[in-house]
Parts: sequence; C-alpha cells; structure tokens
Amino acid sequence: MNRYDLIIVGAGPSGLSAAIEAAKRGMKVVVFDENEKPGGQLFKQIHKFFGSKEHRAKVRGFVIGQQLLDEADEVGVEVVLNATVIGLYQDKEVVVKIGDEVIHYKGDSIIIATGAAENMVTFPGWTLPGVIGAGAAQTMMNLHGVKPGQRVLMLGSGNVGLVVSFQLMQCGCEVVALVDAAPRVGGYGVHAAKVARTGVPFYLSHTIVKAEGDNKVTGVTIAQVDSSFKFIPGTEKHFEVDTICLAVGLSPMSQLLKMAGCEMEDNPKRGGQVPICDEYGRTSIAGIFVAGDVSGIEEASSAMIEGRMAGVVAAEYLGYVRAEEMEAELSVLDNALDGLRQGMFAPKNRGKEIAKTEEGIDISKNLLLHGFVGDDEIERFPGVTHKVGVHPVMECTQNIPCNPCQDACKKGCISIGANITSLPIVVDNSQCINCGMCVASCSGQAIFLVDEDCGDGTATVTLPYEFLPLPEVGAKGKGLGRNGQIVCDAQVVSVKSAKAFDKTNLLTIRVPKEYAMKARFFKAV
Amino acid sequence: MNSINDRSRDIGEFKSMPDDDMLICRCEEITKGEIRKAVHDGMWTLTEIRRYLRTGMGLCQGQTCSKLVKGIVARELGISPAELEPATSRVPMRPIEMKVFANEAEKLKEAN
Amino acid sequence: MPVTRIKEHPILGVQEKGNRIRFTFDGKEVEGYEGEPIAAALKAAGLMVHRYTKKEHKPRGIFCAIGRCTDCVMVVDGIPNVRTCITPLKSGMDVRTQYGVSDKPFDKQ
Amino acid sequence: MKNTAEVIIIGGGIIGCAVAYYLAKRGVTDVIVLEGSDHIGNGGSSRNGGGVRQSGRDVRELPLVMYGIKNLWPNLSEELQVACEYHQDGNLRLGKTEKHREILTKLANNAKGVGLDVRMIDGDEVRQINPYLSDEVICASWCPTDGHANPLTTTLGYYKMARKMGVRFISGEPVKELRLIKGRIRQVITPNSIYEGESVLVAAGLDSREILTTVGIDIPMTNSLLECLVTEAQPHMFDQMLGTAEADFYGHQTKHGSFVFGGSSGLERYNKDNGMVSNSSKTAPCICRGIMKYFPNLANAKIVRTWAGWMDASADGVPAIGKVEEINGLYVACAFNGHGFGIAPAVGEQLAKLITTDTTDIDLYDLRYDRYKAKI
Repeated sequence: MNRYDLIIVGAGPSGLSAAIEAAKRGMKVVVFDENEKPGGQLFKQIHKFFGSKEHRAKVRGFVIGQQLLDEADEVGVEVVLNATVIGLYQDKEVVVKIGDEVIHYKGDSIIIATGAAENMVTFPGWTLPGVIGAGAAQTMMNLHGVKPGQRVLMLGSGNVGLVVSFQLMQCGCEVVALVDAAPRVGGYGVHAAKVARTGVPFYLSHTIVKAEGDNKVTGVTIAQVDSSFKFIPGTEKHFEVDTICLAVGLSPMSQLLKMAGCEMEDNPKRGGQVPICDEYGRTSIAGIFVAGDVSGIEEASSAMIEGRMAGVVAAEYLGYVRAEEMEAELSVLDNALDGLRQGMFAPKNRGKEIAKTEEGIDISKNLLLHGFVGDDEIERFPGVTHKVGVHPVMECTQNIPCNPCQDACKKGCISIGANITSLPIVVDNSQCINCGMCVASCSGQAIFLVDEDCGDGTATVTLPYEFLPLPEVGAKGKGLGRNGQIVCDAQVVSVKSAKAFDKTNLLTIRVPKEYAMKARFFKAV
Repeated sequence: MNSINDRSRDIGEFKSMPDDDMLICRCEEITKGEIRKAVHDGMWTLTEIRRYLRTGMGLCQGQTCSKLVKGIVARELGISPAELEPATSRVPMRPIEMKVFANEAEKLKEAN
Repeated sequence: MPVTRIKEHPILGVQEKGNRIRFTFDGKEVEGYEGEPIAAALKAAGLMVHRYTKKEHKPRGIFCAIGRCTDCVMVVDGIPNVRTCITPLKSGMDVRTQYGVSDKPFDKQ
Repeated sequence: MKNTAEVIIIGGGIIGCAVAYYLAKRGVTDVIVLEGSDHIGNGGSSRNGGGVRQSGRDVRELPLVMYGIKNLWPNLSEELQVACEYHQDGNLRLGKTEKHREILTKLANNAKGVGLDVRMIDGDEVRQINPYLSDEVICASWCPTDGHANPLTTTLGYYKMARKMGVRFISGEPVKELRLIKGRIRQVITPNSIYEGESVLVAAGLDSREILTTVGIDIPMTNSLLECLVTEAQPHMFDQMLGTAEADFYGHQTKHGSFVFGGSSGLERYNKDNGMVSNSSKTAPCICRGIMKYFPNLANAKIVRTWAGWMDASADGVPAIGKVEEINGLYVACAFNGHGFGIAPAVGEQLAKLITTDTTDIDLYDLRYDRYKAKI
C-alpha cells in the first residue's frame, strides 16, 4: 500500500504549515484537500492579516495561501487537490476519493487539519434560496467571481460577519444592515469601523424575526431582543433584500477524528466537539495529531503556528528530529503563538466584557454598540494626536496583537513597543513625510493621514480605499463620518496607488477644516 | 463512554411551542416539534433521535443540523449540550458514487 | 437583470475564467464558463431555486457553496442529487430543477 | 428508585424491547430493561439490512418467523404507533451460476417442506418482478410473502411503547454477572448496581455468552463483523427484499428512497474493530462491486454512510431461544446469526407468553439452549 511518513488532511493554513515543517525535516509528506484550490479559508480571505512579521501580518490571506503553497512545493510536499478523504480507518489507513477512484494510503503519522464548518441559526424562512452562509458568500464572490446578491443583510458581528460584509461591498453588493443578537460587536473594532464608516447600520441586540419570500428571499424583518434573547414587540424593522448572510460562528470539523477513535470532548471554549489533545496537537491515539480550527476555533494566523507545531511533533514522533531539537523549536513557536493569543480578543478572554484597554483607557461604547468610535470618544486614544502639518491619526482603540504600522513608518513616527497588543502611539518630535505607508499597512484600515489646517480653511484627510470605481482626482462628493453619515462636502485631491500599498489605495480628500477629525470616508455623488 | 441513563426519569410533559414547525434538519425536513416530541417518546440520545427521526441521515449526514439538534434535545432533557454525545461519524465523509467506491486503486493514476 | 458577475475586483482584479460555453437549465439555453461550479453559472444567470424538497415541496438554493450542506443539488445529465456548487460546468450539460429526487415536477411524478 | 422487578431483561435490543412490550401488553409492567451501551437498540437491531424474511432460513426457525409474518408484522406500525415501513412484496434470492441454482433449489425445497410458499424462477421471470436486474441473473428463489421493514423505527417503536406502558429502561448499565439466590435466578449485577428479578431474560447478543457463563451456561457463539451501506434517496425502483446465493449482498429500497444493502468481503470472521464497531476499509467497496453486477444502473447512486455491527454467530447458525430448564427463572434469546430482526416480533411475543404462562404457541424445542452437541 502507498505509505507516507505523514498524511495531512486539509491544505489550509495549518495543514500546509505542518507539511512544510515536516518535509523540511526529511519526512515524506502528502496533503489531501477536497477542494479544487488549496489554502482552505486563506483563498477566500482578501484582507490583510493582523499580527507581526512572523505571523505574516499585513499580507492578504490569499497571498499567504500562495506563499505557503510555494514553500510546500520547495520542500517537496505532495499536495493532492480534489482529493476527498472519505474515511480514516484502523491502523492509520486513509482512503481518498480522487477522480473516479478510491485510493488506500497508510500513514506512519497523520495530521488532521480539516478546519471548521459554519454554525447555523434558524428563523422562519431560513431555508429559502437567498439565505446563505458567510462562507458561501466568500466562496461565490472571491473564488468564483459571482456576486452573492445585490442587497444583503448580514447576521453576525464577529470577525467573519464584519470581514465578509466588507468583502460584499468590495465586490459591489449593498450591505443594508449588520445584525447581531449579542449586545456588543463581537469582532475587532477596526473591522467594524471600516464597515460602519461606509454607512452600514449596525443593529446589536437584534435578530431576524423572519425571512420573507415565496420562492426566494425578498425581504427580512428584524427586531430587538431583550437580555434573554426574546423579541421586544414593536421594535420590528423591515428591509428589502435578496440575500441574508449568516455568520454566527464556526464549529470544528472533527468527524474524522471521532471516526478514528480519538477521545473527544465537547468544549464550548474551543467551539464544540474537539479531540482531547495536548497543546501541540497530540491526540489520544499515538501518531494522530491535529492542528488548526479542528481542535479549537481561532484565527488563521494561529492555525499556521499550530500547524508548524504539529509538523515538528510528528517529525519527532517518527525520529526525524531529536526530542531536544523539537523542544527548542516548540519553545520558539510557543512564543509566536502566545503573541497572537494576547489582547482583548484572546481565547482566554472569550465572552468577557472588557471595559478598559491595557492602558487603562475606557473602551468606546459606540464601537461596541454601533460599530464606530464616537467623535467624542476618539480623542482619548493615544494614536489620535494633533499636530501642525500632515500627521498620522491612528484610530486603533482595542488591544489586538498587531504591529505592522510600527515597521511601516521609516521615520519612526509610530510606536507600539515590545508588547504587540499595545495601542500605537505617535512618537514625539518625529516627522511625518506623508508617505502613506502606515495607512496602507494597517490591516484594520484605522490609520489616517490628516493635515488639520491647510491654511485656507480646509483640511486634508488621507484614507485607505479598497473599492471600485476608484474616484478620480477632482471628484466631488461627501465626507462621511465614522458613523457613515454625511458630515460635509469633500473633494478628492489625490489618489495614490503603489505596489507597496498592496491594492490599498490612498485617497486624499479636502474637507472644511472643522471636519478634519470627523470625515473618515468619501462618497462620490 | 457509557453513562447510566434511567429512561423513566421525569422530564415533564410535552408542551407544544410556537416554533415547533421550524425546520431543523434541512435534508430530511424534520421540525423542532418532531425532535422535541421524540425526546418525550424516550429518544434521549442523539443516536436514538437520528435513528428514530432520520435527522442527520440525509444527504449531508448531519453536517448542517447536528449542533441545532443537540441544543434542542439538551434543552428538552434539561441538561447541558456538552453532555450529549454526538452521533457516530461514518465513512464516507462525503457522498460517493457506488462506481467510484467500488473502484479501488493502489496508486494515483498521474501526479495531480 | 442586475449584473451578478464581478467584472473587476478591487483586490482580486479581473478573475480568469474558462471558455464561455452553453448549457441548458430546464431545457433553456444558458451561458456560463467552463469549469466554474454549475451553481456559479446559475447564480450569474440570476437563477436561485435549485430544487424543491421531497416532503414539503419547498424551494432550496445555494446555502454553503462548498459541497457540504447538499441543498443545491439538481438533476445533472439525468443523475439526481448532484452538488452543483462543487461540480464543474461542462459545455452542453443538461441541468434540471430537482423535485424530491426527480427532475419531474411533483404533479407529473 | 427500587432495583427489583418481576422481570429483568438484559439487553435493550429489538428482542429485549419486544419482550418488554409484549410483557406490558400482557399486564406485566414491573419490568426493568438493562442496556449496556448508551443507546437503545444499538447492536444488530439498528445495524441490519431490514429483511423480514422466511426464505433462506433454517427449518428450525421457520415456524417462528412464519408465525410473526402472519400474525404480527401486518399490524405492527399501528400497534407501535410508529412507521415500521413494513413491505410484504416478496424476496428474491438471486443466482448467477448453476452452482447458485443448486444452493437456492435446496433451500427452497427445505422451506417448502414446512409449508412455505417459495419456488425457483428463471432469469426472465426474475426480471419481470424486478426489471432493473442485470442479465447476469439466471435464476432466483421467490418467496412472495417475504418483505422488509425499517429496523430503526421498529426497534425504537417497541421501546417507545414499552416505556410508555411503564417498563423501566436503563441504558449505560452493562451486566457483568448473574447470581442465583436459593437455587433460583435472582440477581443481575452491573458495575454500579445490583438488580433483582423473579425472572431474568438474557437477550444481550454476543455478550449473552459472557453473562450466561457466570451461572455456568455456555452457548457456543462467536462474532463476525458484518457491514452495511446506504445510498442517497433515489427515485422509486422496486419493493422486494433481495438476497443472493453467493451472499455477496442483500438489501432493499426503503420508503425514503435510499437503498440499504449489506454484504460481505469474505474476511468478516477475521475483521477487528477499534472498540467502536468500525468498518473495514475493504468491505464497502466489495459490496459496491457486488451490487453493480446485479444492478448496473445503481452505479451512479451515491453512498452516504456505511456501518458495521457484530453478528452473534452460533455453532449451528440458529438462535437459542427459550427457558433455561436447569435454572429456575432464567430465559435466553440470543445467537440470532445476523437475521434476528424479522423474527423479533414473534420471539418477543412468544417469550412474553412463555415467561408469564410457561407455554408457547410455537414449539421452541429445536431452538433450546443446550442442543449443541459434538459431531460424533
């Protein structure tokens, strides 16, 4: 029978990362993935990733996917696509459907990196055509180039709901509302803010009453819920939409592990049914390892590190590295993973309401309730300062593990310091040269270059812009506030696109100077 | 994992609820009310529910509804969903044509 | 009908597609790109209903788009229960709405 | 809660559930059913191919199954208030070679001898009954009164009704030991409790052997891992139950539209599992190849699930059912050899009668527990 040192199921961020580490150490590795394209969720992620350099921060997900694939190729990993693992049998036998055949393989070790599946939520009409998962929306628009709908209501304010809402707008859909039954936005504030500033209303403590339509979705009614998630009569709101997108969390796709006989547990903290395993992915069955979302829902960045860990551990299991080498490598990876698992969104903080930043600053209430920081709240954050001339305004208000802005500024204007989750600060006496690198490098699109007083009663605001059509210089329109409402007239004075910006265009708009700290988006009229 | 489960424990009477007609298992078109009723008929494990009603026995094999069913059954029994063992996972993980399943091979025809 | 194909994407640019080909949906000719999922071509053509369920005769369409939920199944070239979201489109394919497990409407079954 | 009952049934499979139901129907509701696994009906009861069949059986068990098909199966759905999906549309046991014809003819002749309506038919007649069968089929035994049903709902239906009528079911209670008190069966011991009953029925499938050993009774049984598979729903094709002379597959199309097929790879006696009754990687593909020889147009039907189950195979291929004469109050029903489902209602009803009245309508002498003798 075909035998490999290591068989990996799933060519997503963790599976590929594991494959690279294992193959680098001399193992014969094959990766099977049921999809036509590798990369798992990475190929649907078109935003720039958070983290630091070692986490491939500010690189877009699909580019990371390609990088991993190239690396895997270089070290001789065999990646087999359109290959559906249909069963994991005894004695580590993996049966794979490839084309019109089923092929039997044996692995001396196996890493299951099958990722996660979307959770669902029920409401009358949830089976109508037009009600889709957020993953489906991403697949259609980012892989197949087809718009999921024209007018979309998004349910779920976690990172998936926020990111997918933004992606929907990027491909030309209108997002009419972002709804969540929870009382607070669940995902990163910066993801919320970039959606809110385009004018998408957030309805927290709201959920779907029903989807309407006979043969397909034609509308949706939402209503407010009380603290026990019961509808409050009289709070119904109706939207005409053709699509309802559900982003209500993920569950580990761990069926293969259960099939293999691994000990399992239902662990709500890790997102559901997961194998019992140690921190490096060793399951109850010797030689079967796990990595990524299948062992607990986290971000793709963490999945990559977990994958590397599992790859190293598998290498040691089969004698390709000595235990000491493994320990040394794992301690480096431990640190990298630890870096990602910090801040207010760390797994350990899941479900906790955090009122203050690590710096002791009150978290913006508006951000949690409506998706944007209020004009009266923004000034209290350290990245928001006032200066003569162009200077960065960093509307980064939550402790998340991310620091590309610090490296982006060659003039040393921005500092995060050793603690990756700290809020960025503007360095005293530094001189901004208006290069725009900070704006383009901020994965959260939270940095603006502002000249608060151009001397003629106007101010300029340079903002990140990732939509089409790209406004032209001279175009007149409106400046939108952080809440997406029109606040003033605005005119585009500069549009910069550069390779180094990686598809984030820099739009500079001129606004009346009293709106320098208010206008954060441009809408052509 | 065997845990003692006395099926004569009182879980109260079945009471109908306004959302009993909500479809839960999309493939087999099983409603919340049917699931709740099955619990009162004595189906106290997800495996029994599945065998009794066909929830999760359709084309998708429970990949969409299993978490929803788990929540409903747990609530009806007055226990935490974590106490309910999910139904067994079985080969094949995805539907596979008989002619393909029958066509066993030792090696890949060509490099993919 | 609204434009559903994304011509140019601000991040992904212009996506490469296969050859433009023709297939039929319930006997009517529709265009799509070779190799894209059948469901993508149908979506681009504005078609939402893939099937009607067996018990309740309710409409269903794309739901997960990754071959897992099986809601998008149709009768393709005479074979029922084909997951259109992951089945590549080929020229001349005969794609039909599925009623229960058949391509015949319920009143003709 | 009290741990004593008039009758204690060990095994919550279809036999245990059916006996419990028929006992309750006779007014005996002071019954405790102990199921070792977490689920009612978790052994062969939920894992079989659904045959409700007389043809192909050993003549010793035929009277019992014929009784059930005549008297119990027709009204079972109504009685249990559950869709048993019983179809009485006949059984075709198919043959492709002259050797098969010989095997089938012998089986048919034996069954005819005890009054079963079963006859040999040729390939053309087979295809008149089931036009989807390939030309490779040259003959079949045809028993028009055979059929199939849904083992899952039937088993759980018995459970549901018995429970509703007051029988106490406890799952997760594997019985480890039986104990006599003053010369009579009395105690049933699990790792957690001791139950006491006036009568005790052991209907625990393969585990029955180990349980009975604790009171010095041995029924020669061994195990064999059998496997089944089910397809997606397909348009309706046929209603007969099918089997083959070669035993390469058996099964039927369900009401739901899916095809449930069982079969073998020839390695079953030597298969192992990982404690979870897991399939072998070799069997399902083999069953598929077998099926396609008979039904070429099922080649595109998709398999959605496969499963396995231990069969309790006895030395002579026939179950042990009835009273353990040498121990007062002890009864057995085990070693059903992979075809216990169709016969279960009759076994349940007759055992309930035996336990309550010490008589049966069908003579169970040929099925007694101590019939196994050396060959010379």
